Amino acid sequence: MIMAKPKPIQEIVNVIKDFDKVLVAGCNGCVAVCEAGGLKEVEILASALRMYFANQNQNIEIGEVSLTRQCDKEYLAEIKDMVPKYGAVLSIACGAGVQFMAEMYSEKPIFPGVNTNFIGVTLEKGVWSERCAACGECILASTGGICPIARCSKRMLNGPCGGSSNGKCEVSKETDCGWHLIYERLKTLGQLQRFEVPNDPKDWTTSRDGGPRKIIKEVSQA
Amino acid sequence: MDTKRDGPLGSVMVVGGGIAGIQAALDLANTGYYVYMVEKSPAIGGVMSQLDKTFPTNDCAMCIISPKLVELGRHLNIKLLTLSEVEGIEGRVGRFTVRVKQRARYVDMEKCIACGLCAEKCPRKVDNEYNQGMSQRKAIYVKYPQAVPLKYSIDEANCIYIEKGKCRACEKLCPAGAVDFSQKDKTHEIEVGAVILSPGFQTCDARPLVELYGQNPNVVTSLEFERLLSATGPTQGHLVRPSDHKEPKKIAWLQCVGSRDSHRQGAHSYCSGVCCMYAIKEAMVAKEHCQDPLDTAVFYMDMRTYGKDFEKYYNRAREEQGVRFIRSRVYNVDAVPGSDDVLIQYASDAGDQSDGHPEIVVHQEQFDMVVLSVGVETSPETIELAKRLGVKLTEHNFAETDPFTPVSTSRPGIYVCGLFQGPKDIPFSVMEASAAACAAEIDLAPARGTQVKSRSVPPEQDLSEQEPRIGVFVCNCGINIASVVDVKAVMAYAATLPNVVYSQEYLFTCSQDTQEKVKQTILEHRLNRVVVAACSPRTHEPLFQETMKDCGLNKYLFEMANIRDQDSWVHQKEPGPATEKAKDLIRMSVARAALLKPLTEKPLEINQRALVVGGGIAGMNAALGLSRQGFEAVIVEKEPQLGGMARNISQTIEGLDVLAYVDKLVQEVKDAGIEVLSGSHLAGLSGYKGNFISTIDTGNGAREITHGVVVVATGAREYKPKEFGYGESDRVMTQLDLDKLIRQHSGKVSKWQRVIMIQCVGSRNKDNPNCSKICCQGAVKHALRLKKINPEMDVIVLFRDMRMYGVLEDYYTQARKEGVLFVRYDEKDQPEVSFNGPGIGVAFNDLVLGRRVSLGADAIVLGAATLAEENEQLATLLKVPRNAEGFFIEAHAKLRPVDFSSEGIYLCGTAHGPKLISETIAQSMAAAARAASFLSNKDMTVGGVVAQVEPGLCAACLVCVRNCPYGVPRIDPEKGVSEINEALCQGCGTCVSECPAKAIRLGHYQDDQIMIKVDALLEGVV
Amino acid sequence: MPCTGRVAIIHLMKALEKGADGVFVAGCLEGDCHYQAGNLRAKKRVAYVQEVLKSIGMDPERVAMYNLSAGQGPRFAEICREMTERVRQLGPNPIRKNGERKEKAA
Amino acid sequence: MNTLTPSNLEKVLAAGHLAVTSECGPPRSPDMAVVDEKVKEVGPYVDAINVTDNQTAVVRVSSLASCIRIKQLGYDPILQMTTRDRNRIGLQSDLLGAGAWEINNVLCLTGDHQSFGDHPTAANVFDLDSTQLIGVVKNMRDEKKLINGFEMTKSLRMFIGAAENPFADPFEIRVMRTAKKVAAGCQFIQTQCIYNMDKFKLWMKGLVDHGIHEKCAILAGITPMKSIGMARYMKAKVPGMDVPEDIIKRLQGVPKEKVADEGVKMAIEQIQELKEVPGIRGFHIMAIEWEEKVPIIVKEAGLYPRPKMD
Repeated sequence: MIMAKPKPIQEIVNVIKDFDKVLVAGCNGCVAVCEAGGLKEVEILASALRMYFANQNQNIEIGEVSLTRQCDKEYLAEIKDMVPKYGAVLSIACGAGVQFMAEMYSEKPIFPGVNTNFIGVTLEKGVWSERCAACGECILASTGGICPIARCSKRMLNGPCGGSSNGKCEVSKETDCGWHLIYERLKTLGQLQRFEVPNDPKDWTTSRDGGPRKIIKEVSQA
Repeated sequence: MDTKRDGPLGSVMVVGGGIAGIQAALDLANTGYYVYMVEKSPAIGGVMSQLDKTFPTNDCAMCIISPKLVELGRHLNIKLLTLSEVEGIEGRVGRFTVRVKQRARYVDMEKCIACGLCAEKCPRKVDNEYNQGMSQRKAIYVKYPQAVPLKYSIDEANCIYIEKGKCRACEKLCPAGAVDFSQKDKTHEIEVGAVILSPGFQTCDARPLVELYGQNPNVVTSLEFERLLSATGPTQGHLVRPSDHKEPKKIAWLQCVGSRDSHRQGAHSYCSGVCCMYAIKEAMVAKEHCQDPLDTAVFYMDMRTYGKDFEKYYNRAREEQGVRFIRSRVYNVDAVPGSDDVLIQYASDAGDQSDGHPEIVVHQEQFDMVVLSVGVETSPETIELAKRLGVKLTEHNFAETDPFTPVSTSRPGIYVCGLFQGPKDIPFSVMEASAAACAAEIDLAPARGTQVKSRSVPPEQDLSEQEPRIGVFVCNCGINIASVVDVKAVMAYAATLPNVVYSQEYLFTCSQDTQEKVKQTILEHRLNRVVVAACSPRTHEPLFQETMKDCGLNKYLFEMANIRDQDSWVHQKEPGPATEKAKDLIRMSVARAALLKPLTEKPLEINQRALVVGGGIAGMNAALGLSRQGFEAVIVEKEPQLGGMARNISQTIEGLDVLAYVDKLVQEVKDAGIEVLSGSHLAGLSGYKGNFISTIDTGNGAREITHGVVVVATGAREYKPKEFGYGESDRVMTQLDLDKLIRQHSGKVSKWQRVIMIQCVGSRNKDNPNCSKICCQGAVKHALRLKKINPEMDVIVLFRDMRMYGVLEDYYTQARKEGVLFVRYDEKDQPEVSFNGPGIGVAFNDLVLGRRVSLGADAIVLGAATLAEENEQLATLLKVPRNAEGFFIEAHAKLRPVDFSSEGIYLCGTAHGPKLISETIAQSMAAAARAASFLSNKDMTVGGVVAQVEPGLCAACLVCVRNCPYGVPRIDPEKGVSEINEALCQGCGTCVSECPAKAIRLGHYQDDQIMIKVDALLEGVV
Repeated sequence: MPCTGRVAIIHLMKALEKGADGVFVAGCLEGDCHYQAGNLRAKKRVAYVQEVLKSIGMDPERVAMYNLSAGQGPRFAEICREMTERVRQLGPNPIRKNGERKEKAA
Repeated sequence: MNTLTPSNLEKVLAAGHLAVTSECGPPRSPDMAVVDEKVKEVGPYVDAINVTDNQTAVVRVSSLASCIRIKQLGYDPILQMTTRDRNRIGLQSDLLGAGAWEINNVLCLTGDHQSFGDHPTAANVFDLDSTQLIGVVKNMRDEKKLINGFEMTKSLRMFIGAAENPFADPFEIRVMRTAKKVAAGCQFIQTQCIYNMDKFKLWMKGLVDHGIHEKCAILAGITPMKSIGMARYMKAKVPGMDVPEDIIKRLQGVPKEKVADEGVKMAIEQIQELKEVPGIRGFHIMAIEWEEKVPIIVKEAGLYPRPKMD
């Protein structure tokens, strides 16, 4: 799912400080799971902001709400009576949620409270890791189920490069070399010969490089 | 009340209120028996309450025993008779009449509120025996701050008034009028069905053994040292040496003071079994206490760290904590002229000379303090008690028992547990206590539930439509609160708070008559919430909650403000602010009370069947222990026949026939109608405590069994050595192989000229750091058997430490007398086995001779380790933990030795860790008792303070699943949201505080109920 | 609280927001948690609140975690004194100071 | 002689000579004088000169511009191209430009990650990787086609090379990976600096066993150690570098002022030893910021004079 990280409070303060009333809006979807934007975080952020402004002798009212999801209009509509009462909305949903909120409530300034990072997995409580770059054309079938686009720093299709050592990426010793993982998996699967076959240049049109993307499921349209 | 004239009685007397007695009493009372607990001192707790920390987990002893004390003290079905002793007994199993003499307390327990004013004013100071005489108490006193019952008593031997007829200071000052000099000693005649003896032990008197003890205050016993470490001890836990109150730099422990010593008067030939471990613990804890690095040295003969995970503890002390261990014989403990230090002169064991020099070298070393690791012994009072009860004693003055009936005394219907049965540590005492409870429960099974009381309460009122109507009761606690806090002002203030419709003050809110008044007030004023501003909810909340229930109110509609412990007691010199603080505390409680909601607790039926996994001695005993109490048991055994490992053992070290015993058990299992699924294993498990559903793979199809509890008794196996040429020659064998050989070819064995046994094969090494506990015993047992077969045979045992703990030491002594040669080797200098054609030999360094010795032998017998059975699948199914070596981990190493932390699953036998047959039997009976106590309730109460998921908010994020310390939440695959089983939830609230969507609520501790107190406290501050 | 495992970040934040000068959490000794590990969770939450306080320019020392057993009465008193002394050094919660000023202005 | 391009390097190799290449890192300012100086020093002693492409992701004069200069000076440049900074449009465009200026050697690289360089906040491109770039060049040469299939009127005459690090992990696939590049169209390989001779020989043996050396010329990478500090740095900090402890010990064994000489001596000995290794077709001497040593090494190693091809 989509992983996000709270923005530094100072950054948030800078964008909301000129409003009298600000609504902190959480999302109970992905960002709740990665403990960045659920109701719990709404309460904590709201409390921190109240304390901050109180210390600044500034009287800003902070409201709190958390929606089932911010990427669906129906859920966004649940706060239609609430939003007009505030000068601005601080959405701590992912970038999609923030934008959809802004589309829905176009008359209000909508600010992001988190940085949206990646599509990933929960390794353990409090540790999340990227797995998918949403390139739009999945090649996992040929790479042992490990994505070189998301997990190689150079998104090489014919890796590894010469810079990895001990299974770690040249960019950071904390990062596994994606191609080393692919090597190990292919070895386990008895498919090491795949390394001898060059992969052709990728068609990136399905990726972000093709411009903003949209999916239309024909069946549901019918 | 009584059942038919000849049927057994449903009550049991437990004599001795130490940890063993407490455990036995609680097990019995929780299984449907009425218990009389007879304790000779004014409070229960025994020696364990005096300990600082406990090995091998370094848990604080008081922290873990205290909840048990409280549970016992409050138990509806335990009658606690303190200051009492058994004078005589008549009758037989099922129906005894016991005469109990109870000394006068001179304090009315109903009235005493334990405020302590009496002791403060009492002019007579006496040595405090709880602190081993290292501090003083008054003649009117409580044994220790957490004592149960927390009621003062007058020590008549020291009371000035009783002695001289003048004083009565306590009586005059007692605000509750509780002191009562008119009390007289009483004699009770009590009828019970069975008796459990748990009188405990005393430590050996060190005076005749170490001359300097008693002369130099820096020579202390281990129990005195425990008090010096304890936060409740004479120095509040600051480790200082008694002579000058300076922090010691160097402390020595002398092991085996009064133990393993058949020469000196006052000493005992047996091993006390616990001193090695407590010395290690004390050395490590002492190091933690000291600011500067503390040098600690333990002088010992053999390090006997034979229990579960003990060897790791020893290794940690030696390798990580730098505790020095010196194998030696201390021959002199001397004063150092001109100082308070102590000089120890000792002869080091030759083998510990780094240069391998053979001669024994004499050393001396000076210490700031010396701790004497004193042994345990049965007290003269207990010996007298045994005589009065007609219970036979062994030559060591322990209660005589049979290894196959380890908790039965010589007198039917009287059982024994704890140290009076023999030297042992806390977990084994607790196991035996439950085992003794099991034995009594079997005797009295027909009468279960006949003598217990239960409380009847009116139906609960429905408050859903009512506004909060809060009553506030402010307690003066005599003058405890009133002397500091202006109670009247506080009461008046309370009346002004929102939702408060009534407020009142009482002198002693907890007194019986006041509780009656409170009841009337509740009904009269239609109160639906109650706030008591008094003392600690820890001790008093349950009492007030009972009163609530009596008025048809849900007990969760109660809130307490502690204006005594947290206010009047700590702000004695500031009455004004203290009064304000009392108001704050009450305002907070009132605010919260308005938000409290009734919580329902509902019964859930318990399936009365037990599933026992494993059909060895442990499994069969557990199944029999349950079956004989009327609970159905099913045994699942992986082998085609019952018996397990014991089928490979001919006899115990005492010479009892194990194979015959196994056959007898198998017959008993059959006679009891216990279903046995042999050649089977547990393949699946669902449900939860009280209602499990198991799938058993029987080898020809699956069987589904529903049951309420599981007993794990899957045993252990003997290590197949890779060392010493095992497998290369049939002359190299394990102890079990030797057993078989003696059984089947004793003629062949009788021709042997020399047998060499090598100990610690596969134990106490890198792969398996633990001691296997029973191999030393196995070697001595077989050495004696070989000597019996052929007295001319040379039997040599190569060992690292001979761990003949407890009374096993006798057999070690006997073996040496019969000429068995025991030769120590060092772990780093292993014996070498060589093959020379048909002959075999062993070369080893004789540490005493200081040279290498090569000997030929007819057989080499390896003391192979006891390893855990392959049980990973079972552990996964039951969701129970195992240690690094694969043995199952019990709920608590000290006090819950047969429980798993998940309720409804119990553990016994060698699946828990290596142990003797007698210990296995005790543990199996204990597991049966623990399971019975759960099953006997027929239904369990669920609900109350548990976590509840609001499905609409749940994002199924798994945070609760990952964070629950008990593994309770799971994502319901159908609903796609988290589900928390209220029968399993322990109510800690961890998931509630972690849930990112705030979808979980903890009953009684909802966010609003917590935050309102903060709001109320800080009202008007910002 | 049944266990410090129930102490949530927001509880500590709210106490400060409402004007408390300091908040401390007293849990069981590490390794001795009555509920196994609740105190370790609480420790992390206290650390988290300290980070939040830093980020809004408040002194993280205003919150603290202590571990002690039920048998350590004197230690508890010592902790109370320690915390009181610490808060005294830090001065009043700035929120409160401003609140008072506001009252005067009003 | 069977050559596809006018590349001097290709010709030297085709004629069966041991080839010698060296490299030139362009300056970080618009100043061709630096290139001139370096090339004049090294040029006569080598068959072709590599020009790095913003090496270690540090911005420098473009490789293509520098190659054109070298060509003008009368030497044979090798255009290094990384896929880090340009997408397939930019890469092909620059290749066409190189072809137009009659630059006939290209070394296809993926490139160091920008986080190592002087613009760590830059976006990277990595539209293609080195192997794919090899294929692209081969297609432009042999099929006269761009990636999209557009047919050019004229073929791109390029001798195609790649770099290879025999010491990177996992070793097991190093030979396979080289084979893959060769399959994609790679004709010569310049290896990472060699210090661990045993491991290198193992890799070479793998190539020979698979017959890869017959399809592709292997030029062994040689970098003289200038100091003990450099050896230590390379051992610890440079990704994929394998510096055995023996190397450092040998440098430590000589007086401080002789360390540099010892480094040069070791490089020469290495070349002598490698000449005997089956499959070695030449040497790529990278004297980092120490170009003046290249002539000495080439001479002392018996590789001078360089053959003149027409």
